Amino acid sequence: MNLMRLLRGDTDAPEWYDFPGGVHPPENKTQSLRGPIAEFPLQEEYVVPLNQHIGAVSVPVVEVGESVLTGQVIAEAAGFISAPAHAPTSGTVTAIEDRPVPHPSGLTTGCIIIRADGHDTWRPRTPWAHLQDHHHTDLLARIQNAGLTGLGGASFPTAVKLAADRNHVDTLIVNGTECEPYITADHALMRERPQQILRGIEVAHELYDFRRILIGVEDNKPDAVSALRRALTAIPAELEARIELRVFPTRYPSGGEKQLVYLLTGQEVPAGGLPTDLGMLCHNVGTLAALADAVFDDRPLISRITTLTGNQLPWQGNIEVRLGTDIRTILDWAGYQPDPNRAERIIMGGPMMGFALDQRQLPLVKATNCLLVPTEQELPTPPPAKPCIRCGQCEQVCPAGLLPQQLMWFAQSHEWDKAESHHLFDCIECGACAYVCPSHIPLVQYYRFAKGSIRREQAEHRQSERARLRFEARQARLEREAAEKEARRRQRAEAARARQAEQATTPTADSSPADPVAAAVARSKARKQASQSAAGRATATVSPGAPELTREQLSARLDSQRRRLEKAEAKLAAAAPEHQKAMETTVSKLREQIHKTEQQLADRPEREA
Amino acid sequence: MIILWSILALLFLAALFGALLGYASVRFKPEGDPIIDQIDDILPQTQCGQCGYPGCRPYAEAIANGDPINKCPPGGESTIQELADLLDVEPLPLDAEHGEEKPKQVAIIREDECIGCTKCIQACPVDAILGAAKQMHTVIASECTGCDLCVDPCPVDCIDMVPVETSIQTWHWQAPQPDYKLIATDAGRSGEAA
Amino acid sequence: MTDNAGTITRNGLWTNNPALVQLLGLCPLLAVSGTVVNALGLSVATLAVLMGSNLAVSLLRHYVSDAVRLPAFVMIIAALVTCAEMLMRAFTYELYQILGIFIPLIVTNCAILGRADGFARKNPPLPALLDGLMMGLGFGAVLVLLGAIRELIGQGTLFANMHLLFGDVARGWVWTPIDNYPNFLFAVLPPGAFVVTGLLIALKNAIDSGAEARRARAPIERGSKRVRVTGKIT
Amino acid sequence: MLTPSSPHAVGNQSVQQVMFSVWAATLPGFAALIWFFGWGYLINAVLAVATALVAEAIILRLRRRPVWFFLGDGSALLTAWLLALALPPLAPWWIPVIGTLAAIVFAKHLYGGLGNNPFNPAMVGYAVLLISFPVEMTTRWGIPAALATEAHSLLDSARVIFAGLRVDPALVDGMTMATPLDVYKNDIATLDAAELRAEPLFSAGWRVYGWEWVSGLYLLGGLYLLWRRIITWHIPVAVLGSLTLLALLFSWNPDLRVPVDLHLLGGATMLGAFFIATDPVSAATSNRGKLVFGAGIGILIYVIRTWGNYPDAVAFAVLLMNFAAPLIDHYTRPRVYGEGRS
Repeated sequence: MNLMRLLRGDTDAPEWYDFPGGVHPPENKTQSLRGPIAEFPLQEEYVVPLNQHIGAVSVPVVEVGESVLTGQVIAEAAGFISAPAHAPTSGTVTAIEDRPVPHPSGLTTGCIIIRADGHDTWRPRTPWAHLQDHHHTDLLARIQNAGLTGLGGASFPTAVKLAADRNHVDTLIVNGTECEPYITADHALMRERPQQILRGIEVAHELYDFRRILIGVEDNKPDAVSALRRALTAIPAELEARIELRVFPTRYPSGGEKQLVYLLTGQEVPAGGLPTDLGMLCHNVGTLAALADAVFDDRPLISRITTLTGNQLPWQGNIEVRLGTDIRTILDWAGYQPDPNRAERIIMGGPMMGFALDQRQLPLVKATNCLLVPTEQELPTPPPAKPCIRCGQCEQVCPAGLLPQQLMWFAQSHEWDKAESHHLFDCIECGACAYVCPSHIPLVQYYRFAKGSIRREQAEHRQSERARLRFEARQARLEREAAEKEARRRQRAEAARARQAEQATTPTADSSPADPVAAAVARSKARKQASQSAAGRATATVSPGAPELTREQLSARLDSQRRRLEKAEAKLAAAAPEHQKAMETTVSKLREQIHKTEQQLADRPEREA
Repeated sequence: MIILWSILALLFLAALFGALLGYASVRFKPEGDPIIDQIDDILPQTQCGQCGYPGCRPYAEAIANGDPINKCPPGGESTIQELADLLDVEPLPLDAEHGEEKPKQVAIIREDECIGCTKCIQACPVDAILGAAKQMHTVIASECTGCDLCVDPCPVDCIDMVPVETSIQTWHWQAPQPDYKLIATDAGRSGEAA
Repeated sequence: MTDNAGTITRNGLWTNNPALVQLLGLCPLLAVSGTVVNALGLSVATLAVLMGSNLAVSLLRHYVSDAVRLPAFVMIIAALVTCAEMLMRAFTYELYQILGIFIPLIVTNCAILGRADGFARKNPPLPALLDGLMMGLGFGAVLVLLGAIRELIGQGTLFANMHLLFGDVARGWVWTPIDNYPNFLFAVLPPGAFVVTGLLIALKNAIDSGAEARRARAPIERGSKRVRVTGKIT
Repeated sequence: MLTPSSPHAVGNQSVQQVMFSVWAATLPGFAALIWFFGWGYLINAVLAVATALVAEAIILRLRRRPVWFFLGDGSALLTAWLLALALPPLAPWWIPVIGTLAAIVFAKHLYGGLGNNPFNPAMVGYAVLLISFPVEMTTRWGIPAALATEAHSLLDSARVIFAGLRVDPALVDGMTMATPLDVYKNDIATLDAAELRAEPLFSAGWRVYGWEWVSGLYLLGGLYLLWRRIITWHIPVAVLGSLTLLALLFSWNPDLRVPVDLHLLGGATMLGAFFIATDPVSAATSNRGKLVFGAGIGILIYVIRTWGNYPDAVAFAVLLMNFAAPLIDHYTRPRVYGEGRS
């Protein structure tokens, strides 16, 4: 395409750049676009999971039994990369407990359960009319408190993205691509509420003063494009001048953040980097609309637009639904009848990147952009995988320029180093490779497995490194302590010897100096005494604790040891049979210690006499 | 005459190569033994002593001196594999006499039963137990290597080893099972033929 | 370190067979195993050299310093190979001509140097001699087997040209199972040698793993070798 | 495993489909072979395919793999089929059998089965046959129907193949070489180009001797595979391109060297370029790698044909480049998105 442009002599910056790879799965979007976005009715119970975003799990700030109002914060962000959660409606907190949540693991996590009172009473709100009236820090705090996360599916906390250094960011990329088949939540939003998206752009622009704002939409959404164009005429000219609406051919995964950046600007996000490294911010249209809600109306993220689709559902379309609504009731509302003849398959997200839910009774979360319930005809179960025939189709379609089959071999043989050197972590898990694989190998699962294993191994290695340091530090400490003890002992022995020598020499000096025999006898006696006392002290130091104890100290110790023995014996008598053995050893050890102390006490008078 | 020349030639060659060997042994003397550090880096540093050596580093030294690489139950198969790759030897199955590979564990003190004897503190190789004499002790779970050395010394048996449970945060995808292994004709006949 | 005779025998012939397990000396193994007679000729030469070198190395083991042991061993082996070469030239001249360069190349047969350095250097003469014998027999057995298979598949005969080694009495030993056999050159060429060797190794591994599976395992006391790392617990 | 990983949608290609499409694409060329060179090709193909399926089933059973699951993927069938296309049509029956066994048992399953063989199994089978039975592989060629004194029937061919009858000298009639390529290469030593060209084999024109037809129909089948996106253009273009280039470079004197048209149409070039070299398992993977791989094959074909001993060179060229494929893959890794842009 770009070559054609070059041949025509068209040297202007192109409308869009061609990224490598990609696939064209059947779009299946029309069935959910027949009607307008429907409001989903209020329910009796809402389950709000505490980890609806990437980052630290938020911390509940309500207690069981507490009444909450719609939009009230019920869990606060825990750390920088985190987001608060809000009550989707007014009611009472009935429990804070682990519940299953939509996650490929099928595991449970902490959730706040709210029984609705049916009134949907809002907490007091303070709408803002003009952004200019408020300071940026207030604006950021308002965004932070609104619990916004990226609504495109990845759920990265929006406030964190919007905290990027404003001096380095000059471009806003608005992602209206929605390249994944079946999903039409963003499409419906752009079609029905384009002004809301533009108001969200206005908020971001207020923070960053963008040089240019690029809205990217695939060419399969002409009605959304015309709605956006109409809405663009109604905004201030200053802002409108910076906005470019770009339409490009439909191809999966043009909506991937990195692919979209390249599509619109021809620049590549550095490996392992973020669009901000290129001075760009990338936001989904849904996120921007929610941003406008949060800032102007003081309405935190308590609902979202979700697509209900798949031919197993009699009613297909988009609904605006409160977060925490039970997915089962949503599906029942859409008239879902499970097919008794085959395994149930409900996919959260689209057919390319979504995951199958293992049950229906799960809360709808911030990331739920679509609930897809396909029939066997429209999305057949993949046939059993065959061995890879190295056909290279996966490589042709990989939008990241990776070698998917090589990565698969490495994952299979657990060669993590090689997988990493083949840029495993640049894989965006779009699934294009697995889509075209003639052997139907679950390639993406291999990458996820490899990534998870590598991350776990890295964490384990960090931990073992810490354990090694702690072990070495402890060994060093023990050695030091032993050395110090030894030094002290030697010092004392030295001192004692000096004292003895003094005692021995003093009488010699006093007695008649002329008698050599007496002097010799005295010297030998002194030597003997000195060695004897040194030996005595040495034996004393063998027993742990204090080596140089006076009689008083020894008897005090004896008393305390006897008291402990009494207690221990009493405990032994009362102990449960399974603890008896341990107590017995304790008692016998105490007895031994007492015996030792008694002996020492018995030794002491002789030497001190 | 031929014999003489042959002997002379051989002697000359011997002298020449002898000198070369002597020079090489001085010039290229290996310094230290970094292989021990590399082995130590692979070992899981639980310091549990199950290998029969007091700590991971002594075992690393023993491996460098030719000890089998299959004596580390906490490291398990993956450590054996890594060691085999590093040392270019055949990976052996784990020697069961040294224990068996278990999922990662962490020690937990049942705190109301603790009598504050400090014995577990002395036993812990990585100082992961906090407490003082006659005070209740507790395990710093993030530092515990799961070596279970603290379990035996406890006079009142109040320490449990519990497997670390997978949470949503630590969970990750497992490798796909090749489908042809799931097909009925294979049932009960796992593995490759030799 | 000294093993008993049974272990040495088992090692040489099966468990640690130089050709099938250690994969040593593959060059002559693959190159001259086209017919039984070639294989047998080289086996005998290798066996003799191996025994001689093991004995010599073992006798000299206290006098050769560690730094120069390899040059010294090579020297010993080279001397012995030269002797073997001369003997073959004297008594089996035709075979000597057929085997050609592979007789002198016995010097570089890693199996010989390997046994000298790995066994004879650390053991008294008698076990070393036995080790040489058994390793040589193990190597030779594989070589002859390989030769037989390749001769049979490649040219459809067995024990052809045995007179080269055994004199005229052996002229009639040749056995031709199929008349007009179209020569299967692949087996005669080196790739065939690789394939047949591979199959022999596979066969040995299959037999071993079968035996392993049948053997009842001794009960193991789990964790019995643990030591205390820390603290004398009083 | 609780739930299968994404993606939940799968494309419409399968291994089976790929294999059968390749097989189908060879059919026009195969039909031409039978039309021009007799029923021996059909008998070869049946023998090879039957051997391949039986051998595959037995090996799968020994390896404890599900037999029908793998037998149904068509890979063994395709291997045997491609081998049969390359064999002389009147070779004794055990030639296709041994070749197929070598291909399936040694080249495929001993390396781990489908997808794990570093070498193209059909070409391994062919190479084993060529170096093991040079006589049978070079003198049992059929004779173009136009030259035969009497049309040889299916029964005649079967009698030659199974009963081990010597090929009727009347049938052979001085035409014992495989392809016009070899005739040209051998006879150019004694004749000059004009004389050679005047011989009936070269001068009789289209439709008579058939070799242009066979190559042309293989080309057609290859284009079908390209259109179906089962192969990419890189390998065939590189093979044909490099071969053409070399042939042009060296063919300024037709009295010394085989001219370009014979290189392209007179041997197994088309079969090799579209059906053999493009075997994904043993070829290079990346697009750039495929170009290098194909160019290497083209160059080797020319080199072996011109300066080597063998009449045709596709099998050896492909096998030699199979050796190099992992290396080529290593050095032609595509640039990863964002790499070197930090």
